[in-house]
Amino acid sequence: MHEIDLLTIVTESILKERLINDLKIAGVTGWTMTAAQGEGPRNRRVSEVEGGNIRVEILADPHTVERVWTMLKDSYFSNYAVTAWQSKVQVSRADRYLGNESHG
Amino acid sequence: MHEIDLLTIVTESILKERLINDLKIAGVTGWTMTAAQGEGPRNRRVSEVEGGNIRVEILADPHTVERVWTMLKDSYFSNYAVTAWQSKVQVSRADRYLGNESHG
Amino acid sequence: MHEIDLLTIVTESILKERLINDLKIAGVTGWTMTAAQGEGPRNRRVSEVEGGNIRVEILADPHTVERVWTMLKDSYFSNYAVTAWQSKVQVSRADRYLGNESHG
Amino acid sequence: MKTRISSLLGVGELNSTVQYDSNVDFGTSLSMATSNVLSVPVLVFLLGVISVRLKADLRLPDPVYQATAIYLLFAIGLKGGVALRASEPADVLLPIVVAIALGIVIPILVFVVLKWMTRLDGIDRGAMAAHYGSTSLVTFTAALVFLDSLDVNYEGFMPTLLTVLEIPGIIVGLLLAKKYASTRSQVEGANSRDSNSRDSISRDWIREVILGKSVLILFGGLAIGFLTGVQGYEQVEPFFGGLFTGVLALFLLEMGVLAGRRLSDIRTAGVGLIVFAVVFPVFAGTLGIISGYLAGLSMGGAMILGVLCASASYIAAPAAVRLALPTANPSITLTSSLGITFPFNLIVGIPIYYLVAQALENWFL
Amino acid sequence: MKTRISSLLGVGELNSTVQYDSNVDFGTSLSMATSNVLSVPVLVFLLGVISVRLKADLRLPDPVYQATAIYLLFAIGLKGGVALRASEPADVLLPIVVAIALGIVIPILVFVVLKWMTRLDGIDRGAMAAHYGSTSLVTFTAALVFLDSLDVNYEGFMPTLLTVLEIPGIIVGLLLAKKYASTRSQVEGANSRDSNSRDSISRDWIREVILGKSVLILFGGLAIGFLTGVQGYEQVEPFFGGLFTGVLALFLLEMGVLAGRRLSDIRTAGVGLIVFAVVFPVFAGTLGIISGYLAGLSMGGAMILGVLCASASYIAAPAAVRLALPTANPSITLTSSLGITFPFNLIVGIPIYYLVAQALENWFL
Amino acid sequence: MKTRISSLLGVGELNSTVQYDSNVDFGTSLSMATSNVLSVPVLVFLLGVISVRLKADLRLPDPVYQATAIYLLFAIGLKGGVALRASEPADVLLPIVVAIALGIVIPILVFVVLKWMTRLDGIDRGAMAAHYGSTSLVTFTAALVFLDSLDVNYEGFMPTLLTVLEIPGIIVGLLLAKKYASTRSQVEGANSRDSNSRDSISRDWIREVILGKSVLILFGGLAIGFLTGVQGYEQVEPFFGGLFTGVLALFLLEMGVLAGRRLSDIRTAGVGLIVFAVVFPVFAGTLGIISGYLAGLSMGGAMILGVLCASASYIAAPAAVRLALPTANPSITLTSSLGITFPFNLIVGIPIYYLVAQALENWFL
Ligand SMILES: Nc1ncnc2c1ncn2[C@@H]1O[C@H](COP(=O)(O)O)[C@@H](O)[C@H]1O
Ligand SMILES: Nc1ncnc2c1ncn2[C@@H]1O[C@H](COP(=O)(O)O)[C@@H](O)[C@H]1O
Ligand SMILES: Nc1ncnc2c1ncn2[C@@H]1O[C@H](COP(=O)(O)O)[C@@H](O)[C@H]1O
Ligand code: NA
Ligand code: NA
Ligand code: NA
Repeated sequence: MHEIDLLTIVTESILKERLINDLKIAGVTGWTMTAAQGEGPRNRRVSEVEGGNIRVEILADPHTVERVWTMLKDSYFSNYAVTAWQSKVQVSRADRYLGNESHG
Repeated sequence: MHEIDLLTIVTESILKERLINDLKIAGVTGWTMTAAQGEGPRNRRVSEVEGGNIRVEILADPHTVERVWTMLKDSYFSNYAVTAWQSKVQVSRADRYLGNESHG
Repeated sequence: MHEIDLLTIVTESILKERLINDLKIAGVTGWTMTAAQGEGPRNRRVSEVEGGNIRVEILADPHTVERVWTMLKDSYFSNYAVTAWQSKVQVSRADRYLGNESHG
Repeated sequence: MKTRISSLLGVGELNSTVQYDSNVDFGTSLSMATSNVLSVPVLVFLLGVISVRLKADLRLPDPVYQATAIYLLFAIGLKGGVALRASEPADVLLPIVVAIALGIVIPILVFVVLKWMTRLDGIDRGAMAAHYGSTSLVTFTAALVFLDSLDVNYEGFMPTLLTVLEIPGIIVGLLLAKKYASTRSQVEGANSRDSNSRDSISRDWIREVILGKSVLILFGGLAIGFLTGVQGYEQVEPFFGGLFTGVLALFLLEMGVLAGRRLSDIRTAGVGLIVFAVVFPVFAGTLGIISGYLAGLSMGGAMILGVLCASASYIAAPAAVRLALPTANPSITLTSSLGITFPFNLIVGIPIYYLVAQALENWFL
Repeated sequence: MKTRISSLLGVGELNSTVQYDSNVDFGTSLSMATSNVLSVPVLVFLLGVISVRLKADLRLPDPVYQATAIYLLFAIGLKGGVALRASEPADVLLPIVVAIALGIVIPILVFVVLKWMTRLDGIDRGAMAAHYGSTSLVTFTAALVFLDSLDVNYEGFMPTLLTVLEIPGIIVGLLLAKKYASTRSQVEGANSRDSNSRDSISRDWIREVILGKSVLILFGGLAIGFLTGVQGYEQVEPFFGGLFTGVLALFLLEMGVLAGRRLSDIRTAGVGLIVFAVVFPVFAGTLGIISGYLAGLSMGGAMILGVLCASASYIAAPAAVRLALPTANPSITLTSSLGITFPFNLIVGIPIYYLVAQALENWFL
Repeated sequence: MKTRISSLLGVGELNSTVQYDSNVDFGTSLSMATSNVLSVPVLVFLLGVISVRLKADLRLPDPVYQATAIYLLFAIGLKGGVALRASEPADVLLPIVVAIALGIVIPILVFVVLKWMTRLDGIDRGAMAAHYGSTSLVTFTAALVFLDSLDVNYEGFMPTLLTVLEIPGIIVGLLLAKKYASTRSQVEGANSRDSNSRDSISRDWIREVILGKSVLILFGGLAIGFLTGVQGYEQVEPFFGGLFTGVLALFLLEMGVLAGRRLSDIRTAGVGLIVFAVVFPVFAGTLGIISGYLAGLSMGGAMILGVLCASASYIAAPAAVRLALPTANPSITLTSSLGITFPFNLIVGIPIYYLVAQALENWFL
């Protein structure tokens, strides 16, 4: 078993394609998405008309997760409804989830 | 990055409105919900007719999470199908998720 | 509050019945499932025609989780799209989630 | 004025004058029973049950199931509203009063009868009373389809009675349980299992019962049908009328799965409960039929009122009971209402109530 | 050639020759207005609004709502394509050119008018322009249902104009906001709140607007209808034609809930915005009707073009604006378009545009 | 007895006696082919494919897609059952026997032919055999719609043959792969990639194949149709009959997206596989047509049997193969069956099989 970062992002479903794209640019090699609803302190959204939130989980190495946080801060936090959190988890076959380090 | 509590509650979907309400009373400022199915040791439910389970995630400070646990123990555990767990996660912009401390 | 293992498994939805069955054989006493989509490094799947991924969460004692990992390695990893991770979480009423130790 | 809802469902023949001979012999009756079992909706229900036995539950995806329920509730309400508008107020008033009376009497009967037929405590008996005091939309519509296939007339405002009967039974059942709980906790102190229920019983339940989504859709459909009338209904008839029986069939696939899952629980239910779940509907159905005749309904209408009394709720009541009486055991009420009474009514009950209505017809009409 | 889409919707009567007297008196006009409000789709919309007030939101399950939107878009496109093929190219060309011109002029008017009616900045005014420059499918179809119920003819190719008007307004609105943002950031430097929007505005938005799913389905339906013609359409008519009004009614339940949720925001919207959301549609609608007459449309066709101009988008535009103008405040645009303009048009706007079209008819036809 | 399923689909004309001249010239044939491509379902399929190219996948929401599949399977089964009951047992028996024989022979042919056309190993060839030995519901129904649009008669019990052909091909394909795997692992020892598959092959697959949900719904529909007969069917005809082609069109939107996504994989598929996916269907289709004539089917019936043989499964077979042969590569089988054979059959195959059936008609009838 290996330790790896698990990052969870909750955001407006309208951003789905854009987010997946940005994650790949940041070096993420995989993601898991579920449909979600939610309320938060901001609640300024159009998603209600468009189908709620998405909840995306990403297993990745700390460097890639770092890049994702930077990307979120630069392009998402100020304008869109986003909540994200991170923790350490154990996986086997950790190499499956390691980002393309050429991004570092 | 700041450490904060992540509490996950799985319960009968029929309780959706009541739970959200009780969470707000406990000082929770936001939540994320997904539709779920499940089985557990009790399995005494009506939700099958009503659309399964809900899975609610709450980011909050330890005091608020404490109040939610108390609320769950008082009003949910004995009568309804509920599973809940808690862990520490890292967030940025932690102030977004801090409960109204007037409840403490 | 007691510490317990939380194991999350993401796999092809077509395996739903088989996985639940195998989990029970491994001594799991409960599970929570949500519908998911995803991409990963392998992406060799039929599930697109069958409705995407499932995401299963299991609270269990370390021995049971160990057995589930073994089961995943033996029967799932080589042939199916599977991602799984594990972490420690806090629960109350931990006895609800303790596996049948006769499996050990 | 007596209209046939099928004339709203069908394309033309609004002034259908079909004649039927109500004094049919036993052979004909049997063939009616057979034709009920061999209707597409009933057979689809059985397919759902069988699929559970084969471990390949043929459930509809959840959102589709919910949308189907919305469709059925709204369509029934809509047609009822259109027919209500076409009815004389004088014809409707007495049946409504009678229906409300039945909605109060039946749950009380359930509460009392279960006391000497089973060992259930007052909470569970109140929960049962709420289920059997309310009604089953699907049983009701299956009965309409049955009468339509026999070309038997009934009053078009029957969905109004369905709406009227939906709520009082639930409220009376919950009140009975609440009274029992407060009495017992006075005697035994606050440590009984009812302390919680007493607490929560005063919270959401009135809202949940009266403003439950299913009641709102049914009632909304009724009001809309009443306001829009036949002319407005015509525009949406292909959707809400023409498709109705087919959508009902799809819905019954899911109902079959849900009922099939309850079947295995029947063994654990106890003989008393099983007997109750079969005998009480026949009794309440007969009571409804007689009351219907006394209220001036036609044979078809009296039979439908009987079906309403005989059927037990498995959508509105379980939700309300779960919130208001959390200590009640849902597997008792659902096994009984969904696992036994519902299939019983759908398959053999409907023809039985029809025969009873025929048998009693000469006494009243 | 003038065909009635209702003849495609209905069963027979393809060569309907219904005559109507367009010089109806005021009493008749009023009864038309009443009959609009009392139509099933409008009443269902109100039921949705009321359900929000009662805190029992009658929403459709999300996947069903989305499928319903796909159905409506495709069905409208399909019927428009079939009718387009049956039309003379010469009859269609001028209306299309006029529609494009309206799609450019209206958002500019919105942008300017809002400057002196409200305190909104250029970003939010551009977002508003994109919404009001585009159109509302549901308002459009409700107007068709209204005309059909009055047996008023209109050109069958109206859905073509809907498709044509869908996109340009959004693009013009976004361009106006972009121009404003770049001007201001030159003046104020890059630290303004627009720096991000300027960045992202050049990314997905053209793709999102032109290849948005709703546009693609509408346009795809149009092309398929054109290619397959009446003969191919007949095979799918029971589904895409017969059910149309009923499905529209179901969709309006959800629209009612969404609009109802916006109602509470109206108080915070400011008087200027509220007045705009009611007055501008009447103005743009009249502009559309006059343009329609000038383009040679019939009274029914001119009225529908007016409805297209009067209505504001709440599906395609919000999505495009959210991606292209992230700093625009969606609650302003949605409160206005979905909370005020949409119900206004649906309930009183449609009869008003009809009366306007009638009043102006003698000047043009 | 030969009935047209379209007469069940349509409203009246149960005893349709439409005459067609089967010796049509080439020009007419070409126009038939065009009319197939220009039908709404086929055009919607192409819209789905195009939407993938434009990166705006027009998928239906997943639960709606699944419900649509349930509807199509059940409706086909239901109509087949109704027609089966109206048929002489003597007329049905031989076609059923022939269909079972084809269900065994075709997968064996696939397994052998692929050995010299491609480099696929026995596991993947077994998987392909399971797909091509089974059938495609959508191709089948598109062929029915095609014949109906030409007013060509066919035996009403054709859905029975679809049901019969669904399963044997999958079982034979899996057995072939299993035999290959066990032979090879004896030779090479247990370390081959097949050791797992050998293990799991004995677990769920028989259940999964025979009691798969799609088979259960199809078979359930057939049984229900048989039991309820024309009289029971009439009650649900507007839903399961009238809407059928329209729902099929919606379903094909999704199929188009799924097929479109596979298109990019075709390049990697290898020439042998591509050629197989186009040529084998024509071969198997011709085999099916000849067998159909020998079994005494009409021209329309023989053509449909040909379509059944030519089409490859992409719902039941992939699920069964995934569970029973986990080491088989799904992208090979799906690219071939869904990405090549399905569009080929839908667009050019169906007219080809019709022409072949016409050409061979004089030899047999
Ligand atoms: N404290 C919280 N706990 C869990 N999820 C949250 C919390 N706050 C916000 N969210 C989620 O993040 C989304 C966006 O929040 P906001 O930006 O405040 O609208 C919400 O719709 C919720 O799904
Ligand atoms: N061990 C477990 N792991 C994950 N989820 C569980 C577990 N036990 C119960 N659950 C979830 O909690 C719900 C309620 O459990 P119960 O109260 O036992 O019916 C179940 O439906 C599951 O969704
Ligand atoms: N790095 C990752 N983070 C989160 N989920 C992943 C990751 N990689 C794969 N997955 C999930 O695991 C499933 C199977 O992955 P794969 O076996 O690579 O097709 C994917 O469909 C995703 O849902
Ligand atoms: Na009752
Ligand atoms: Na407009
Ligand atoms: Na085949």
